[in-house]
Amino acid sequence: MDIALARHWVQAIAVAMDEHQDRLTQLDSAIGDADHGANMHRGFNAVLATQVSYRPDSVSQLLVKVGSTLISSVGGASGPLYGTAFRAAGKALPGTDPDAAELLAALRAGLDAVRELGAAAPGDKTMVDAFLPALDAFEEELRAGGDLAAAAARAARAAEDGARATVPLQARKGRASYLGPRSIGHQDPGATSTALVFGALATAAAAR
Amino acid sequence: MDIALARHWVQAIAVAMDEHQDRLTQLDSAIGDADHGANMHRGFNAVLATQVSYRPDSVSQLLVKVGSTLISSVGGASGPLYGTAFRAAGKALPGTDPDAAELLAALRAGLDAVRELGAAAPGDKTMVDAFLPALDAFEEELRAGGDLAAAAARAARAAEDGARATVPLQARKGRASYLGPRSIGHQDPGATSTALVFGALATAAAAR
Amino acid sequence: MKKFLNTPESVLGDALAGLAAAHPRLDVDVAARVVRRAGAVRAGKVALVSGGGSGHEPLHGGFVGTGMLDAACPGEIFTSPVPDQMLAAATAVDQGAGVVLIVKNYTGDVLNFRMAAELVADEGIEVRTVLVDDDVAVTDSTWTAGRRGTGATVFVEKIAGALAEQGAGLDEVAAAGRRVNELSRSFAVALTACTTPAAGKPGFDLPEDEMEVGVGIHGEPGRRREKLGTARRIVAEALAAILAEPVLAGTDQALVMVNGLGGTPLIELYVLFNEVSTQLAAQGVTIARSLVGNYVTSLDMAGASITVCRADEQLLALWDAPVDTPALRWGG
Amino acid sequence: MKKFLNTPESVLGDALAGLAAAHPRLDVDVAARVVRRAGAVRAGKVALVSGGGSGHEPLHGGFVGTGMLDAACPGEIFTSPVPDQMLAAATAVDQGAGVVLIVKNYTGDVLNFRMAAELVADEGIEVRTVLVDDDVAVTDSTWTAGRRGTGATVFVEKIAGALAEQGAGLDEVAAAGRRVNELSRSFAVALTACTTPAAGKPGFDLPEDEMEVGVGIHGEPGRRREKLGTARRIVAEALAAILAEPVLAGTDQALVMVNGLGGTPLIELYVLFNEVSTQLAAQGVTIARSLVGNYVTSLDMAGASITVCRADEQLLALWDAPVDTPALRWGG
Ligand SMILES: Nc1ncnc2c1ncn2[C@@H]1O[C@H](COP(=O)(O)OP(=O)(O)O)[C@@H](O)[C@H]1O
Ligand SMILES: Nc1ncnc2c1ncn2[C@@H]1O[C@H](COP(=O)(O)OP(=O)(O)O)[C@@H](O)[C@H]1O
Ligand SMILES: [Mg+2]
Ligand SMILES: [Mg+2]
Ligand SMILES: [Mg+2]
Ligand SMILES: [Mg+2]
Repeated sequence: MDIALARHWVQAIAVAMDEHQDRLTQLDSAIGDADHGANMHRGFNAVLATQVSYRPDSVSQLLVKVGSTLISSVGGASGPLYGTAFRAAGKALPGTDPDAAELLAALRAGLDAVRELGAAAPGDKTMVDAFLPALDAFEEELRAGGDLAAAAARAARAAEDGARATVPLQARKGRASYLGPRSIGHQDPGATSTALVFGALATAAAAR
Repeated sequence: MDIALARHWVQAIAVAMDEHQDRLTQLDSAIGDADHGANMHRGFNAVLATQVSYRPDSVSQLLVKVGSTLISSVGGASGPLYGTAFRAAGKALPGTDPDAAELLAALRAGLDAVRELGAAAPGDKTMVDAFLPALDAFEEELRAGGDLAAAAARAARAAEDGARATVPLQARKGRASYLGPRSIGHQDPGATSTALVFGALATAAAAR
Repeated sequence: MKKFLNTPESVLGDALAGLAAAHPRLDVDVAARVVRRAGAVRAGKVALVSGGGSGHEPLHGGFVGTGMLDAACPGEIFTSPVPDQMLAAATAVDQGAGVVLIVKNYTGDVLNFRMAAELVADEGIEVRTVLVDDDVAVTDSTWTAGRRGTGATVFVEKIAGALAEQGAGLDEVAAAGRRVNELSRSFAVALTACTTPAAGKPGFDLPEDEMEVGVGIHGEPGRRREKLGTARRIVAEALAAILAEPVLAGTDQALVMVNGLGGTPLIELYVLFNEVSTQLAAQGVTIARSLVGNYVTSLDMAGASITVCRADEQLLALWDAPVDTPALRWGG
Repeated sequence: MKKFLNTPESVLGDALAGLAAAHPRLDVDVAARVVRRAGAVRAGKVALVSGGGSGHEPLHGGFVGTGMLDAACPGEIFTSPVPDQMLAAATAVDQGAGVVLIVKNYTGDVLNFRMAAELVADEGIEVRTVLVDDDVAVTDSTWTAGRRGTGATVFVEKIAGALAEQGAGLDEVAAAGRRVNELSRSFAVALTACTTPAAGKPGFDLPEDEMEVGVGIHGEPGRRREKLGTARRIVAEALAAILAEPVLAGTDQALVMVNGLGGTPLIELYVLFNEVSTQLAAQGVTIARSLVGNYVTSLDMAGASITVCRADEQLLALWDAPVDTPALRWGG
C-alpha cells in the first residue's frame, strides 16, 4: 500500500459513510441513540478536509493523522474507538510503503487497541464482531497466496457477514447493552460501519 | 311550576350533562378549549349536591340558588353566563309558584341578563342562538293555548334547531371567535348545552 | 392519552398538592384552590392577585412570591377560576392597600374576575383590574372577543409586582401593569395539538409537514395552517406581525421572551431565540433582557410564542428588581 | 419531523448562539463548543468542567455559573463531546488548583473524557474525574456498560460546585462529587419516543396505551414495555427500584428531583411529585429539598425521571449554598 492507495481508501470510506449515513443512523436508532450515521459522516468529512493540504511522508503518518482527526471530530463511542484503531494501525506500520502482510499486522494492532480501549470481546455485538473476522479472512487469503486486492475483498465480505451475524446477539458493550435481551434482533451499527471501512479498502485496492 | 317540578328540571339537566359530557367536550375541542362538557358536568353536579339539603321557599329562590352555585363551581365563560341566567330568571319570578307565562317572562329576564353580560347578539354563534328561539317557540305555544309541557317541548325542539343552526355561523364571541372563518362548520357547544337545558325542562314538564 | 395522572378529574388537585410539597414558601390551599406567599408580607403593600385556567404552568402559581404575585387562583384545566376563589385570595392577601387583579383577556376570565371584583369591593377592599391582551394573532376585535392574553402576563406580573414591592400605591401599580401590557405583543406557532385530560385526545390533527400559525394557549387551532418552515422563517413571520403594531414602532430596546408551549425542548427554544436576536438586531432593536424557557404553556403542545415588550430604563430597573418565586428568581 | 430548526446539521451551533444571546453571563465559544462563566473567578478555585451530548438541556450549559460549573462542553446531539473541547475548556478555566471532570457513565463520554484527562494532565494541570452512574434501570453491570449517568448529574454538579466555590481542594471536591453520586439513584419512564434531528423520526413506536419503563436519556427504548399506569403506580414502581438499592436503606431525609424529559408539561411533573412525596413519607423518608422541572432532558421525549439522593446536613448545606446559573439560581 502506498500513500495514493491509502488516500483512495480514506476517500472511499468517506463516500461510503455519506451513502450509508441514514442506514447507520436508523440502525443506531433501534438499539442506540441514532447518531452513528452522523458521527461517521462528520468524522470522515473532517478527515477529507484535513487530507486536502496534508502531505504525509508515509502511509503510517497518514493513518495516524486519520485517527487523530477522528478523535477530534467524532465524539461518542465510535470516535475514540475508530480514532484509536487508525492511530494504532498507523503507528504499527513501517515508514516505508507496507506490503499486504505489514498492513495486516498493523490492522491487528488497530484491533488490539480497540479491544483494549473498549474492553469488548467477540460476540459482545460491537464493531469487533466485524473487525476480527475481517482480519482473519484477510490473513487466510494472504496465506492462500492472494494479493492485497483479493485479501481486502475477502475481508470486506467477512466483515459484512460479521456485521450481519450481530443480529441475533445480545449486546454487552455500548449503549445497546442497556436494552438487555431487547437488543437481540438488530444489527450493530458499529459493526456495520466497520464493514463499510473494509468495503472501501476492497474498492480502493481493486482500483489498482 | 312548583318546587318539585323545578327540582325535577334541575335533576334532568344534571342527567343530561352527564350523558352528553363527552359530546360537549368534543364540540368545544373543535372550536374552543375542550372543557365545556366538564364545566357543565361539574356545575350541575354541584347544583345537585347543594339541592340535597336545600329547602327553598319558592321556585324563585331555588333558581337563584342554582345560578349562584353555577357561578361558584363552573368558571369559564359558561359559569357566569348560565349562573346569571338562572339568577336573573329566579329573581324575576314571584314568590309563589309561577304559571307558564310567568316562567316565560322570567326566562326572558334570564336571556336578557346573559346578553347584557356577554354582549352576544343573535347569530354570534353562542348559547343565545339556542336560548332565544327556545323562548320564542315557548311563547308561541302558549299563545296558541298550549300548556307548560307543550311549550317546553316546543322550546326544546327550537333550541335544538337553534343549536344546529350555529354550524354555518362564524363565531364573534367567546373563544371560537379567535378562529375567524375557521369556526364555520362546527356546532357551538354552549348552544348545544342550552338545548339540553330546555330538553330537560320538557322532560320534567312532561312527567307531570 | 399519554399523561402522568391518576384520573382526569384529579389532575388539578394532585398537581396543587405536588406544588405545595415542592415549594415550602408557597401556602397552597388545595381545597379552596388558592396559592399564596407563605411568609409575612409588609403591611401596606399593594397586593397582586392573578389566576386563570390551569394547564399553563408555571403560570400563575409559579410566579407567586416576593416581587411578583401575592396569590394565584388556578382554575380547572383551561377553565377560568370562579369568583369565590378570587375573593378568598384577595381577602387573604390584602394588606389594607388594595388589590390589583391581573386578568388575561378571555371571556371566562373577564366575567369571573368582574364578578369577583364586585365581591371584593363589597368587602371594602379597593380593587383595580389589569387586563392583558397581547396576542397579535387576533386582529379584528369587533369580530372577536378581542386580543388574547398570553406571554405578556409574565412581564405584567413581574413589573407590577416589583413596583408593589417597592411601596407604590394601588393606582400606580395598576397603571404600570397596564403600560407593560400596552407595550407588549406576542405571536405563537404550534407544531402539534395538545391533549386535555378531559378530551383524552389531541384537539386537532396536524399533518407531519404543517404547523398552526397564530395559536393561543388553550389548544385551539390557530388563524391558519402553513407548511412547516425553518426557524428563521417562522421567527421572521412572528416578528413581522409583532413589529407591525404601531405601539412598537421605533422600539430600540426590548424585553423579549421566547416561550415554549410545553412540549418543545429547550434546545429548540434557543434556536428560535438566536433567530429572534439576529433578526431584531438587523432591525435596530437591542434585546435588553430576555427569558427563554417554558413560562406560559399549553399543556403538552409542541410550539413556541415570542413576546416583545418595548422597554425603557425604568421598566428594565423594575425587571431587574429582586424576585423570588418558583419559576423566576434573581436579585435579592 | 416537527421541530424548530434551520437544518438538522445547524441545530447545535444555532442553539449555542441562542444560549450566548440569552445569557450575557455565559461566555460561549460557538466554534470551539465551550460554554464558560463570563465573569472573573477567584484565583485558586478548583475548576469544574462537565459536558456530554446535547439534547439534554439545560444540562450542562445551563448549569455553568457561580456555585456550579466553570465550563461545559456540549457535544453533537446525543454524542459525547471530543477531547479537544474538554482540553480547551479545562485549560481556559483552570485557576491553578486543578480541574474536576464530571462525566456521565456512557462509553463515549468515558472514552473521550479519559483521553481529555490525559491531554489536560500533559499540560501540567491536575485532573480528577467524577463518574456519574445513578440509573438503577441498568442492573447487571457485568453484562452492560454499567449504570447510566442521568439525574444525579445535577446534584453532583451543584454540590461539588458549592464546595469548590467555598475553597475546598481538588481531592475534596472530587470526593464530594463521588459521594453524591454514590448516594443517588434514578429511574425513568417514557410515554413517547424522542426524535433526533438526524434521524427525523421517533426512535421507536409506542402504542397509545403503553409506556417504556427504565429508559435512559438518549431516546433508546427502556428495559421493558408495560401498560400505561396511573401516576401512583408508576411512582410506586420507580421508588421500589430506587429504594431497593442497599445504599439508600434507612434513608430518613432525601434530596429529590422529579425531572421532565422534555415533552412532559410541568403540571404532570407536579402530579408525579405529589405521589413521590406521599409515598416517600409513607416509608419514613422526608423530602428535605427538591427540584421539579426539566433539568436533564431527552429532546422532546414525553416522560419523567425520579432521582433520590440520601442527604445529611452537610450535603443540604452545600445544596443551599448560593448558585447563579441559567437553570438554577438561589441564595447569594
Ligand atoms: N466498548 C466498545 N467496544 C467496541 N465497540 C463499541 C463499544 N461500545 C460501543 N461500540 C461500538 O460503537 C457503536 C456506536 O457508535 P456511536 O453510535 O457512534 O456512539 P455512541 O454509542 O456513543 O452513540 C456501536 O454500534 C458499537 O459497535
Ligand atoms: N359572550 C358570550 N355570550 C354568550 N355566550 C357565550 C359568550 N362567550 C362564550 N359563550 C358561550 O360559552 C360557550 C363556551 O363555554 P365554556 O367552554 O364552558 O367556557 P370557555 O369558553 O371559557 O372555555 C360557547 O360555546 C358559547 O356558547
Ligand atoms: Mg450512537
Ligand atoms: Mg371551553
Ligand atoms: Mg375554558
Ligand atoms: Mg451517541
